[in-house]
Amino acid sequence: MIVAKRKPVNEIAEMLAPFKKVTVIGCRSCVAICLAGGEKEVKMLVSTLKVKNKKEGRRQEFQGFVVERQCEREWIKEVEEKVLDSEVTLSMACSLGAQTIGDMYPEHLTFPGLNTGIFGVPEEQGVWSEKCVGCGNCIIHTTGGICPISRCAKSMLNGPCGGSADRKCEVNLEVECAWAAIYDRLKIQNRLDLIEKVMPAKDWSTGHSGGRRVYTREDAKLTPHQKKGREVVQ
Amino acid sequence: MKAAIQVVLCKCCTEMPALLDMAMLEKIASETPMVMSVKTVDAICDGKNLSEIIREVKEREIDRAVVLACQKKDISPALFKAYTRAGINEFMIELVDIRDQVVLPHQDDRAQAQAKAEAKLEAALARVVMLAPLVRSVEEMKTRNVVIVGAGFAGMAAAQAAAKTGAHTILLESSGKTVKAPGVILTHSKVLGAKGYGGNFQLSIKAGEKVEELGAAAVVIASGGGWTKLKGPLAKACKEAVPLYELYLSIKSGNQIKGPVIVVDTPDPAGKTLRVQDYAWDESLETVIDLKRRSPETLIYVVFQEMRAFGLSELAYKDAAELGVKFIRYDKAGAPRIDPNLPGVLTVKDFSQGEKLSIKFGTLAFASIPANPDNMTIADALRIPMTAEGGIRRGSVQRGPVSTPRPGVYVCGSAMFPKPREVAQAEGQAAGAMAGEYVMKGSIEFGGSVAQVTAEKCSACLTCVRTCPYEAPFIGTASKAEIKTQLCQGCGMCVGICPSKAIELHHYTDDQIAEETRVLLGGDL
Amino acid sequence: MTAAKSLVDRGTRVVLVERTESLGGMARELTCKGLVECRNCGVCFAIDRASDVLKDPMAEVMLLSEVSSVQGDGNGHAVKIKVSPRYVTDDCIGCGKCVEVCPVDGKAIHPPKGGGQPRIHWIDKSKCLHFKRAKCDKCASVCPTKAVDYEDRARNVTRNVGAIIYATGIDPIDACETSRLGCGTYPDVISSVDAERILNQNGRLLRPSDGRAPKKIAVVQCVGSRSVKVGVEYCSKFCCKYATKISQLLIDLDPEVNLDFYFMDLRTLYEPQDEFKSWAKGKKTVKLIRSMPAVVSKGKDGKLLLRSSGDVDSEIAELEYDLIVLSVGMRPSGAASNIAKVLAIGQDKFGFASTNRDLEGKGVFVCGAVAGPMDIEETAVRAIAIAARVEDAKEAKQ
Amino acid sequence: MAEHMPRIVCFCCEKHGIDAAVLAARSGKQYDASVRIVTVPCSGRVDGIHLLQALDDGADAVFVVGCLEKNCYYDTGSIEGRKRVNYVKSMLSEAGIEKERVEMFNTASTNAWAFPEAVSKMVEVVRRLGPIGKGGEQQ
Repeated sequence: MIVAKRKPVNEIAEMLAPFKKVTVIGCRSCVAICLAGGEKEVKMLVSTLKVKNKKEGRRQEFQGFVVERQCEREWIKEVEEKVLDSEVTLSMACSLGAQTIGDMYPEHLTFPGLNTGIFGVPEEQGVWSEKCVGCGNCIIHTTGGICPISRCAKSMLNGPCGGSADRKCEVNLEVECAWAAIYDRLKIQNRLDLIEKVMPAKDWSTGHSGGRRVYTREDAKLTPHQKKGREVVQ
Repeated sequence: MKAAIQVVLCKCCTEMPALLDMAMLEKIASETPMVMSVKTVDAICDGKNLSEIIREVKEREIDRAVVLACQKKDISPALFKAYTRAGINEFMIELVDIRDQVVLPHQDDRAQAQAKAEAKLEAALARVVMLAPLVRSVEEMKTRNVVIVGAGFAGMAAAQAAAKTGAHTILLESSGKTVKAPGVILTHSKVLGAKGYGGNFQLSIKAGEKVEELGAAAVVIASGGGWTKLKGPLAKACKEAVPLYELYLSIKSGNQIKGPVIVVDTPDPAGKTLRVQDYAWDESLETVIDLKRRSPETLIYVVFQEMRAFGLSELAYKDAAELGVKFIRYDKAGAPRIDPNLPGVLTVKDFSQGEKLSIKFGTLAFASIPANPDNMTIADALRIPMTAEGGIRRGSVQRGPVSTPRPGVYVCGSAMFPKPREVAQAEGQAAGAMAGEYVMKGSIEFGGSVAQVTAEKCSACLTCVRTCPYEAPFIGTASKAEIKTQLCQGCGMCVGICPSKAIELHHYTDDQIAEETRVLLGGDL
Repeated sequence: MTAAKSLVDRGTRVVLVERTESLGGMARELTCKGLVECRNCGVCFAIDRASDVLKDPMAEVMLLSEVSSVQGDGNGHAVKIKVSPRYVTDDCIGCGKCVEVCPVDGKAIHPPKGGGQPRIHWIDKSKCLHFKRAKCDKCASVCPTKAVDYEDRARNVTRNVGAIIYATGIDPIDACETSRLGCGTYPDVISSVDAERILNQNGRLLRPSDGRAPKKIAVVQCVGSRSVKVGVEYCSKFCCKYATKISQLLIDLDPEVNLDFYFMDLRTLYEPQDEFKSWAKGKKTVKLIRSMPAVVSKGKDGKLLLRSSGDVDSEIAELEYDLIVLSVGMRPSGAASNIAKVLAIGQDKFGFASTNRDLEGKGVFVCGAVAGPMDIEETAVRAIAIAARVEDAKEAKQ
Repeated sequence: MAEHMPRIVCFCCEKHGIDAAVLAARSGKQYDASVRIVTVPCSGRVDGIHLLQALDDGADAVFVVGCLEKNCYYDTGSIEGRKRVNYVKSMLSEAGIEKERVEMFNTASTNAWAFPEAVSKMVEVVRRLGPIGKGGEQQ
């Protein structure tokens, strides 16, 4: 899932300082699960900001609530009035949520309350680790199910770099060398021969380097007729 | 919101009026909307005022009450019974501990005390309006079974004690040894898993070859230590070595013990896998003395790091020495070793004399034993915590010395950590007795102030499932979290941590707490 | 007490006779050893039981009382109990105003010891001026709840009971009995029990002499116990346990404190002792010294000098301390013997009570540390066990 | 301006916490009357929101009292409680508010001194820091 992290309160406060009426919107999806932007976090942030204002004698009006999925217009529509009723909206969702609102109400200010980080896995309660960068061309069937692109600092495709020592990554000694992990995994699977195989240079165009990506499912798209003439703003 | 509130002010004999302006409190109460009656009584703890309070309840159709008195523990159950009989739910009564929170601690600050008392009264009034009646459900226990895991000293004691209370005992013994104890005894059997909760467990057990379901109202864990699975280099080097416990048993059963006998405090002198256990001493001494008395000619050595004979057994140390038992103290540097090439010889450096000794032995016994590996399965099955050493962990002291955090599950003897026979036995009796009583209650009460999930809000993030110490929350068929009420103890940990605020704890909802706090801080009603 | 509790839980009527002014036995004066983390000393368990018993209508608690005589056999005992006057009624709220005004030095009116329950004060007649020529009534006059009652009189009551549980407990050995180590001579040499009392009262340990916080403390094990001289050859079993825990508490309270821990053998009762040792290793301010200190003498500016043979086979060392805590052993309670005679309970040479089946058959049970040194936890466990046995005995009769 | 009268909220667990407070009272211990206790079943029930809202509602300081860790009636409750408090502390310091205004204390039911001590610590904090914001504007 998408894992995000709340921006430091003072940074948020700074963003909102010039405004009198603020709406804080959380999301009940990924960011709730990664304890960054659920109802609890929204409430806590609002209270903290209020206390801060009290300390600094600033007057600001807050309203805070959550929607089911902030990245989808339908859910935002439901709370439209509340959004437009304020001078600025602080999105406590991943930047997708923030941008969705932004796209829907271009003239209305929408600021990010979270830093959107990674495609992560909850290793344990309170720990999320990156395991995918969305390169758009998955190869983990050849690497024992471990992604070298996200887990290796240099995204090496043909074994570890020279800096790999005692299973540790030279970029961050805390982190295990992805290729050490891959080797072990392939060994368990007796598929070490795959290590021998030389992987050709990766075509990064499927990844972010290829520019903004849009995935479509023709069969799922609605025809103009189905849209009953109502074009959705792109 | 409609409500008919009764406010009862207890003078606690003379204490309250001595410090507080009761008239003022009465005024505040009576001027609050929805307050139907305000009563001031001399002492709520003696029954004599009850009748009038209850009369008011009936006349004015009261549906909830605020009682300013002392700690709930101290207020006689009679009051609550009376209210319940008058049709007021126990959760609709808001108690304010004015005595212990205002009168006593603020004796010399009249003004402040009064202010605090008023704030507390108002907060209570604010809160009582938000209270909702809650019911406690009762569930009959399907069996009177007390299942005791392990038929060691603790287990047997537990079985006897439990049986005496009238419970039906079932002993599970992993080994094949025959034991005498009341109730059913299943050898070659162990617990594999468990469903349910205290009062109605459904254990799945392995008895001999076949796996069976077994209903149990309570479980006593007396699995003992890992007698059979010895760890440590010495144990590796000498396959014939036995745990002290087994040596003791075979002495008791009159077997010839092949001398010379060496008792080492631990099979792992380096203390990597296993730490020297204090209990080792009582055991070693008792055993060697017994042996020496039976066959005085047998040479006996006790090899130890630290003399740790507690209490009266210290004297046994003297006796042993007088009987001619040799005590050899070593430190980590001169730790005992066995060379695989010459088995039957133990070399150790005597710490006090400084000389290196190599001792031939016929029997080698280890005093310290690792935790029972079965504990893991048992703990998983019954959802109870373990210690770092791999023993079963006891719950809060307040729950009692042989109780686990989970109601209906008790633990005794070396299952926690190795203990002398005597202590294990006493614990067994205690655990057995408590389990027995628990079972003989015949039913369990649950519900009331417990947690509940609002499905629409739940993100099924599993946080509650991972946090709850009782594993009450689970992801239900609707792939939303649900709370198993019978397991919920009403601590509210899941409520406090839920990122989607999807869980509420009845009687302590966020709104109730927030409102109480607000009014306490001088916010108006 | 725990025995009583688990009996009343079973719906048995219980009469609890306590020699002193409040329930809780030794545990009253002990302090909780935890600051953030529980150290499993069990003190709270003991005290909680006390208040449970007090609240329970099935239990009749007689304080300041002693068993004067017992008649009977297996089918029951008639127990004569002498209840001495307390001179303070249940209205007492323990505000302590009376203690402030009491003119007697060493005070004649006292709160219950430590965490003892109930929190009702009591008057020591032998000291109180009211019962002497000067009809002093200062305490009565300041009492906000008029709880002082000089008219209170001693009562003799008789109770017929089915079984008697003998649990008179233990007393600390007076540290000064071993005239060594300057106990009694220097105010800043205190026994572990004093230390606990002080900690229990105000949550920190201050020097008795000048009330300042000690910066360098010595904790000395096995004082009194394991000493033929005092007639306590045995090891009192739990001293190590509580001493180590107190030491940990002291460091928790003030990490700056330097603490030296003198011991012969470390026996931290069924807890891997390494726990304490490794804890101590982790702390720069804590030193473990295997040695039995010999002499305490006066150092300069109020400090104390402690001479000991340093660690094993090293030369004599003399170190300076602000405060020296002597971890004293325990012996069976003084009141033990005479009642024991009445009940024909056997005693070993140390005065520890022993019981046997046929005595239990007669409905006489021995419980708690009076049967041999043990810590709170073990006591509690055994008490529950005994309670169960008493129940059987009862059912057996019916 | 006259000395500010502190307003302190204590979220106190129903087990050891309250018992300790009651024992303190019954041992004749006196503490500052500015403390208002809100009882919760367990310190683990406390939610960061409660603490922050209390500060917003006009409290100058908030503290939580729970069982000793490893001896919590609910096994792990007081550990959870401490975590919540620490998280709130971090949020406050991010926001530039003194984090000393929020505190966690553990106690056993038998510590007569623990509760008053906690109170005096908090009162001391408030006396040092004064109200949140100039004159602690009342709303």
